[in-house]
Amino acid sequence: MNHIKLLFFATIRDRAGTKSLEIDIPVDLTILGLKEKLSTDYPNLKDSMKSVLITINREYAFDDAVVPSNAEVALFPPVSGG
Amino acid sequence: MNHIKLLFFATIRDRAGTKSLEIDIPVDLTILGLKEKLSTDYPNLKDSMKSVLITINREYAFDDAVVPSNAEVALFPPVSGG
Amino acid sequence: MQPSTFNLPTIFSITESEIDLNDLLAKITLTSTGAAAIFTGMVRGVTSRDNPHETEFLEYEAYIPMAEEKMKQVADEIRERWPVIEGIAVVQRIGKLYPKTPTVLIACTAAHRDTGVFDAARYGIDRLKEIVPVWKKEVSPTGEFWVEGDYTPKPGE
Amino acid sequence: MQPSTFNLPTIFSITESEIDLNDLLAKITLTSTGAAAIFTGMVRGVTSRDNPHETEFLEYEAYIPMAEEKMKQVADEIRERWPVIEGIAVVQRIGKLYPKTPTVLIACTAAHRDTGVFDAARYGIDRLKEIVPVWKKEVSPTGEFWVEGDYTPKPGE
Repeated sequence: MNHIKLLFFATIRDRAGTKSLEIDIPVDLTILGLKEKLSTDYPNLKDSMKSVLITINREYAFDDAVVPSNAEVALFPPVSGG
Repeated sequence: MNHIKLLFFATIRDRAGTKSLEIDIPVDLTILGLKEKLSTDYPNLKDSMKSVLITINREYAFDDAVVPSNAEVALFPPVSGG
Repeated sequence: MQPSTFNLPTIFSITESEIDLNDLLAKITLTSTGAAAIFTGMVRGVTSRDNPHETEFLEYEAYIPMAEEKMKQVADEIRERWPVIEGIAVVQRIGKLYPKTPTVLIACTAAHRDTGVFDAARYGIDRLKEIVPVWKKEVSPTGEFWVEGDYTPKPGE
Repeated sequence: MQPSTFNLPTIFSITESEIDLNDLLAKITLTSTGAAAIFTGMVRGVTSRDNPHETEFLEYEAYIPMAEEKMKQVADEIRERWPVIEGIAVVQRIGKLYPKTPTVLIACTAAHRDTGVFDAARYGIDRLKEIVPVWKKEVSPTGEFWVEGDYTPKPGE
């Protein structure tokens, strides 16, 4: 298993009910797999997984990216700064 | 005769050697006529009359405009602010 | 004689403090600088377009370390597209911000104004609103809601 | 709901004092304002383009009452072309000004940034350099000369 840190922002944080979480994931789990796992483990997050943006170590990551060990993975809605 | 006030700026002022001048001009003198008069009366200004900008009462004025009595007439080179 | 990118000032920050335009402009002005284009965004108390509403305040949050990295990326993209740009400042203020308060600033300087300096600033604010991880929650007399953007970054962004 | 021109802030001035961007921006920010585009020009100590040279300082002078009327005209022209513009500031500093000093500012505000607010500011500085009676004399280590513009206003301008 790989240990990773999850960070939640904006609407996703509201639904997760927490700012961050440390979890263990299978080696070679992809972003797509992570989304499926989170939808199962945290049903509140399921609806958010469609439009969520995900970053691995502060770079945007996409469905087929593999999540490395000790990664900082952030989940958030499309940005709205300015 | 009409009494008018002349104002000089930038290069034109340097050549005129003064910031302002009060003069009398014939009634119905045009801007073109004024340029000719100044070229004659103040030879230092002659070369400047080709590219000079002239305003009457703070509005740009052109060769065939008649200079009214008590006008404030300014003479200056193309502007270079900013 | 284009100054080398080596020592050109690039400022990027997420801050809870007031945005000081005078100070930021001075920091990105070189001896060779003759023009600056600056964009600032402010909190609107009254919005008329699209979904008309009133705003009591906005609450901004950021994924700070990533936001600063992405601001640096926006600056790099500006320099790639407009190599004549001399200084760049990208600042996002976060926290609870009331109407009329400047919330964001993008400023670009160059030797002359006809060098793309306006386009560079415009590009900067557009990109910031696409890729820099900052969000705002609107609080109005009738409730609160998160504003969501509509851009999905592509791989490599 | 476009605010009426009646009480929209328009600032225009010739000044010998420092240009305070923070203050000017605050003065042209309305409750409905969400975006500002600001241009500033600075004295270059080193110029590379066209006629490369160094500048010790610039000495600005203005035909003050006319300059203020023409700045008002520039603002009116902006409002005619971009009716969504909310506030406008046009400021020219005069006197002896050293490299890196902001000498001129044009700022336009609007509800949103995609309303032409950048183009309006660009138009404003271009017009100021055409019709507002201000001149500058360059003083360099090797001598001094008046900078001359190249625009001849047309009747009605």
